[in-house]
Amino acid sequence: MIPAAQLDYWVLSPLFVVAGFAVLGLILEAALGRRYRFVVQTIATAIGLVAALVVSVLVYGDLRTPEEAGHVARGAVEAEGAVTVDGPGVITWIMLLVFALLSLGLFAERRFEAGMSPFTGRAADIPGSDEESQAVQHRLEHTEVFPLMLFALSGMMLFATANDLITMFVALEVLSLPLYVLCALSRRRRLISQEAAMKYFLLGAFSSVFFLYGAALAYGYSGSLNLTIIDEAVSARADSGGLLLVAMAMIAVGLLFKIGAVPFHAWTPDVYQGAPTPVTGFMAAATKAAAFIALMRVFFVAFGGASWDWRPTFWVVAVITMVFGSVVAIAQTDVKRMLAYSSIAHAGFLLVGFSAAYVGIANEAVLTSVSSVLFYLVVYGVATIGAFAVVSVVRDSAGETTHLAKWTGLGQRSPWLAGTFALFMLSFAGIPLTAGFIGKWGVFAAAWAGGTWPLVVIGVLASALAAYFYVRVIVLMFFTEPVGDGPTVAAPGVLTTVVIALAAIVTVVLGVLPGPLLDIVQHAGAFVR
Amino acid sequence: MLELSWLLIAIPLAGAALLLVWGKGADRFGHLIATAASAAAFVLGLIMFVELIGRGADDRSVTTSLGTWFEAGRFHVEFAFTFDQLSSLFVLLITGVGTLIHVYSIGYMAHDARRRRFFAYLNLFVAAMLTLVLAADYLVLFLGWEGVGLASFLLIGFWQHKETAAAAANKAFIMNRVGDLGMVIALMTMFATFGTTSIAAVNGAIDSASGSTATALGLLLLVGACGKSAQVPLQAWLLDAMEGPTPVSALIHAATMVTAGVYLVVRSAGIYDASEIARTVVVIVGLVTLLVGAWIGCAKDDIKKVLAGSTMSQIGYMMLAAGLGPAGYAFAIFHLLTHGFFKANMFLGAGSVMHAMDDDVDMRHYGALRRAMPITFVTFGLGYLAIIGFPGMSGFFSKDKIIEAALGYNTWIGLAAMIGAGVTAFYMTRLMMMTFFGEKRWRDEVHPHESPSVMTIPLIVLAAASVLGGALYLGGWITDWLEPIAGHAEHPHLPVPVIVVQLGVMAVVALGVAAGVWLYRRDVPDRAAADADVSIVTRAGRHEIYTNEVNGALVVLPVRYLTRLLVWLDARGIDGTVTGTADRIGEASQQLRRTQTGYVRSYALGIFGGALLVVLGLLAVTLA
Amino acid sequence: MTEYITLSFLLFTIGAVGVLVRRNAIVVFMCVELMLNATNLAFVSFARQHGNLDGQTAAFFVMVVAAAEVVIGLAIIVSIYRTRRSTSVDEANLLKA
Amino acid sequence: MMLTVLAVTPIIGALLVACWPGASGNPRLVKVLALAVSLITLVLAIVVAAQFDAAEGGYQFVEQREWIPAIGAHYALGLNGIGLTLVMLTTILSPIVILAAWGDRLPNPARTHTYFAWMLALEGLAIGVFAATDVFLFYLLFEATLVPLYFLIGAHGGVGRSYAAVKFLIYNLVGGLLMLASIVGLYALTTRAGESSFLHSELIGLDISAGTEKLLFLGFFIAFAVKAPMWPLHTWLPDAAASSTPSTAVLMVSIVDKIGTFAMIRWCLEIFPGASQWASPVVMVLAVISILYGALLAIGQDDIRRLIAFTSVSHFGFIVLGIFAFTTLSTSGATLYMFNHGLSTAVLFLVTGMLIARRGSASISEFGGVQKIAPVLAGILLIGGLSSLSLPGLAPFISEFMVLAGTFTVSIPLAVIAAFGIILAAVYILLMYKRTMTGPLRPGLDGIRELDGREFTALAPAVVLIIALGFVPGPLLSVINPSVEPVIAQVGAEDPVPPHPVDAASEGAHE
Repeated sequence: MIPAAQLDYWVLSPLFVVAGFAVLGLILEAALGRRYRFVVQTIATAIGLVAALVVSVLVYGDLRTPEEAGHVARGAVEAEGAVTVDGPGVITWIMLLVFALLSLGLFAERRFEAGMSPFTGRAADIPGSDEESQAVQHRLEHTEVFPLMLFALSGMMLFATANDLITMFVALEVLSLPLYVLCALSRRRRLISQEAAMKYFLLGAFSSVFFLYGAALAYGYSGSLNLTIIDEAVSARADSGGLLLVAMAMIAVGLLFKIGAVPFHAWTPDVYQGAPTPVTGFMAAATKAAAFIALMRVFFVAFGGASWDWRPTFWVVAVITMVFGSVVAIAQTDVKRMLAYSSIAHAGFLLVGFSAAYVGIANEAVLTSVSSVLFYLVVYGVATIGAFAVVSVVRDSAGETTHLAKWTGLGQRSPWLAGTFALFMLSFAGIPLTAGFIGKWGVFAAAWAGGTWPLVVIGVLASALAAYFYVRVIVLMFFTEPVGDGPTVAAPGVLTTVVIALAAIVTVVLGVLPGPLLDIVQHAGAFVR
Repeated sequence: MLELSWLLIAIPLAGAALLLVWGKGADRFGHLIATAASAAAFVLGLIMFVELIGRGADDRSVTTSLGTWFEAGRFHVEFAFTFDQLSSLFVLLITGVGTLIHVYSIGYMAHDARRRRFFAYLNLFVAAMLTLVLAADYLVLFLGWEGVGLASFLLIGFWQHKETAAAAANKAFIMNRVGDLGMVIALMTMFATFGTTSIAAVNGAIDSASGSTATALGLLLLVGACGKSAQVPLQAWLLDAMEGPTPVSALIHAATMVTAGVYLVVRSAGIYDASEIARTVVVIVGLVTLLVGAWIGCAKDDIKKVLAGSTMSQIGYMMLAAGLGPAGYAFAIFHLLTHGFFKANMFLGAGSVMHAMDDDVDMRHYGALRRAMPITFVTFGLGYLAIIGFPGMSGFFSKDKIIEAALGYNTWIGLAAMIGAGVTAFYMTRLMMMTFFGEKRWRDEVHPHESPSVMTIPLIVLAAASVLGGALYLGGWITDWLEPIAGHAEHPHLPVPVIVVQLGVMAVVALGVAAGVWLYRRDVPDRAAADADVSIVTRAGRHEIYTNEVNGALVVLPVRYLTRLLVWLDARGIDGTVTGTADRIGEASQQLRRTQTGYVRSYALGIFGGALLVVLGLLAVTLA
Repeated sequence: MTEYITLSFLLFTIGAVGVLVRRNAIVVFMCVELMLNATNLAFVSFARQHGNLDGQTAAFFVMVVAAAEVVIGLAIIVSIYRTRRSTSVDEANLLKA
Repeated sequence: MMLTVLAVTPIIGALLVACWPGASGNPRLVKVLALAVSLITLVLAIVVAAQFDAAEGGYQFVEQREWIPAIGAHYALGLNGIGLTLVMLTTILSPIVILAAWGDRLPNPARTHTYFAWMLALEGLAIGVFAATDVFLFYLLFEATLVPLYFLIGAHGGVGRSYAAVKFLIYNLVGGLLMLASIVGLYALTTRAGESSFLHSELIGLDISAGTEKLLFLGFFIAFAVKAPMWPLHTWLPDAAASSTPSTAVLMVSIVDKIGTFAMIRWCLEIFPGASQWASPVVMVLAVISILYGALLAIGQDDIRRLIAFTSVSHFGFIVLGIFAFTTLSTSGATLYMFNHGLSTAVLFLVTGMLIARRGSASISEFGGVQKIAPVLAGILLIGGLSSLSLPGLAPFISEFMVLAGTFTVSIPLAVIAAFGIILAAVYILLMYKRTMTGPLRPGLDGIRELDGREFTALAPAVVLIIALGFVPGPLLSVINPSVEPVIAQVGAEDPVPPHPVDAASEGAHE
């Protein structure tokens, strides 16, 4: 006779809301006629996201500080130990929801494709076949993308707060599977879209197995999948624990794959380029965030006791990732690919903040590894979505023109668009007075405080390297005369405009007045175990 | 009244500023303003001088400060001027001769479109030169020092459209900079040692410092003096400087600026008294220059260059005297003044000749000009008698005194100086013969004529001065006058009685004159013999004893090649490293992107390998 | 006991190698499934070792997830097959560098 | 509040100029607007200077409020004499530069308004940099100045502008980022010491272990050495100068580069005195190398703008030498030098720029005899040149002498070697003048006009200042000295006492 699980539904409600609206989306899909689906789905999704957002904020307000915690911390382990609803977790929820809302704007943009969504009309059609053209004629649209997005989102939210390896694995799959599908749904360039989906799927499955095997080994070592209990086992260990080490390594592989760290990065450029741009934006921002928090949660909570065993390895990974990403990005000729490599480089910078494992000073709100990474994820995510939004606007007759050569002279043609893109680039490069600078500053500060100043020095040099290719784009857009007719910029629809504008505003405001947000992430405190 | 010394400077400075700022509007009367300014300064100077004579010997030095120039930390410079026995003489020389030359230039530059600017520069020069001699602080002196340098640069290069003129101007300025380097280091040494650069203070406190400091200061200042006064080894610029309009040569490169070096040495009497070594070096420099200058003077056919060589040589005399210490300071100044008169006179005379000869400077095209231009001939002749030291003429006293003092110091040096006198007599005679005597050698289209009175009157005045300048020595006035500054000079005890020395000098001079007359009594060819068939001595003289070549080989070329080398290094080496690094990174990028093959399986391999590495890494960290 | 772990490890490795060497997308995918099952084996045997049921439950979760994965995976592979008339993973490399 | 207003005025002006309706269509309007803004700023600056109490020294017009409490960053402004000097330089040069820029032929005339907007923005940021007393704020503005300059060079420059712009940016970014690392380190230190803070006043008191101090110092110093620029980190300057408009070049060399030397005093010397002492021998040697190296390379240039750029390398050598000699005389001299060099370089860049614009070439060998047809232009070029070779009577002489004399009391050899720079200076300036201005007029130059009214008006103030300050530097020095003395004290150096001091009384007395 198994007792019914004790659940505090209130604190878990954001998860339920998102998942619930996802299911609702499916029902609508079945119930509604085609003419209304798109609009209704959009609105429903929006409502769901906003609702979840509101709830999350309220939940965050209700988090209370656990008694024993020596460090600033808030929240508690919920759902029979399966989920931890704590400061960083809930903030990640909010962050993800915001990203989702922004991306929704791009998902629902119908301006560019003659009043149709950026997704293929009928995924089943063979590219270039007459079925496809018929689909276009009948103005078919896959409105399932919205529920899919919501499912992925729910997976991410769970991923970030799972306190138990198997829950984490499930969450990992729940977030991945919808994304695999979404990647395949590009309206233009179907071939590379499908290819991207396949690569993402195969590699994703492959790496998640590593994660799972790691989980199995961890279970073998500690006799439990619960992070808290694993932590006890790890802290209490006497031997060097070869099994534990392998477990950590395997789990790390699964998570590093998701955040796109070298040498597990290879999928990133291909998938980012192949996937429909709105999806790319969503993936780049949200997946990285969720995966990074999960990574930190596992390694701080479960393996915190062994941090001196794993830190050096992560230092190396961080350095390789920063340098590789920055260097390879220099040679890229496709905007989306360049942004992909840049996201790799950023994973490196995030790892710098993470691998210092700086937990701060007892009961004082300072920039810890967690808080700095949280801040970084926000500014990076917003700028990324904004950047991809701009990419989706720069088009010619054949859809988006992502080849850099086509971007020459964009500055003359449409200074505002180019200006905002330049702003995002500067933010990525970490130029002061943009949010990116404070972000970098935060992770470096945490790293130095964590006692790894050589990482900081390498980091700043790497970001100089990175600056080079961001600057190159600006040179193309502003200093180079357009070759031939240059890019034709489609007048962005309301939604996209709003998204770009919001992203730009956030980037500037967080660059000039980062105080409030920094304050929040600092008081979010450490992970609750 | 004596507190007005700043006004002496202000007047010509205002003149210069006015002419430059006013612009074309002042073209018609600019020269008059300038001349008036110079004259006004002279009058003021004269009044002040008279007042100074009126005072007692002990308070004949009046220092007035316009306030602090600049200060920081321990450093403090007063913008102060001293009007005393020494500077007053210079004031009169500068403004007096200066004014005459202004007047002369009115005629000489009458047809030059840029006459206004010429006069502006002249005024600027007068102001700067006055600053130099009135300065109470070495730094202020340096201000004037560079000011005259600038004026000289502007005036040598006045005819800028001539490459040669511009080049000569640059050469003069840059060679002077070498001297200035010495000055600057001297200034720094003063500050480091005494915490001040006030002339009086430094010379007063010099005894408290070590002898080596005094020597260092003496030598460094001498470097500066060599640059300004065209003393060996920094003499090379003076002959090129003759590219400037003749009045400039007369004023700057004969009468005043080039003698600044001598002034500096005398002004720094305290320092030189404290260092035997420094004085000796001064003597040697003076002596060498004296002979070299004379040597060059003998070999040149260009009338102005002959005079330039002679100037070098005469300044050599002054330096020599100055190097003798208290025994010679006064005579140095004495000769400086008389030389100022007769050399200016002769330069202006030469200018008048050139004026008549359509600016031809080659004496071989002259001849028999005494009839064509009597006034010029007579005045020039008087100057000639003065410089060779014809008894009774100013040069006779001043040079004679120096030679006596030199003999008293060291017989050989004295003798060398005597020989110099002989050579001087020779080349000046040569000049006279070639220019004014013999048969006419000029082409028929030239019609020599006497210059207008605006040019001849200054000649006459200067000629008179050249004749009467010796009066300064009446009753040893000048030595007594300068005693507070130069210190007391006890009479040199010579190996032979003074009269013998004087007769000796006269004999040598007579010899020189005779040689000159004899060699050039008959017509000279109107084209100089080629270098090949003249003696090595002549050839060396013509080439200014090859100093330009030496400088070129030792300084100019090395610097040029060093520069080229560095330019190359900067592009290849330093910037090369930078751009090279960038290129390397670019290549690395191209290489690395190849790892992105597009094959899923290779990606999977990456993940698999990465997993292994991470495992190994963790194991290594722990088990190591 | 350790034999089971060894076996699961071997299976896992075989699966991994299979992913690396096989060209056919389906086969590659099957290899992934093999790895998943290897993991299940590990879970179960560890559960036995520790004498608690967590591992066993985990295994069930894994199976479910695997099933879901199959659905998605096959869908993608099929659609690719339809466009390219081939399931060779090596022929899909438009995206590179 | 005063300083905020002063710094924000030009930035608001920049926004105005950029967004003024129809600005792109009406360059005339833009130009007038920009000039007006810069003049207003100048007036404000003069007001500030008038209220500044020179004798009191220390920081005045202090503003301070919490900005990013989370990391202890403050919005803190304040001016001491040194800062004021450079703010004045900035505000004086800006109108000159803008007026001179009226005639610039831009690659894309349609974007004239952005050109002037960026200039004004740069002015505002520069003022902020000189006034910032919080190192975090300072760093932000310090790096932010790169952006306007980057666009000024890259978007409005001449041949090879985008290469030069990128080179400039990356070069400076690398330096800046190293400084960032050091600032992060400071943050870690202050946090560990209790309250995290970046305030100048707080950092001065901070006790740092010698090793760390050296590390942090290097981070700062390299950034400033790139900016200054010092040998061997100078190679971005010639390219940038050669492919930007004259006005941009002035803003870059006369103002932005001064941030480097200014910051050496404010941040290196004052916050890391120990490390500064430790580094000074090396730095001084590097400075002397810069002096001679820059001069020699200047001699070897054919492009006038590159020539001037290299002369600046040489002059910055003098400034750094003066700063790291740690004597009141030399450091005051260095500060004064910053001001004077700003003026003389401005004159040189602008007047040669006008010359180049007339000929359409910057190559010295393409000129000759210009003096004949454009005497005023030649005259101003000569004055600029003479001030650059520091002729007594012109402003730079005083500062150069102060630097040398101060250094001499610390290290005779270095001072003497550095002094050779004055000969080389004469060579590079006079050769340039001779080749361009004298001799027979080169064919193809007959079209060259004399300076017109606007150009003359732009140049005249600088020329007048150069001459005036050559005789009466008093006002500036009276502001600078009181602010320099505490710096020297902070470094723990004191001026060497002359072995045989002469007390003022005996001065003027005769032996």
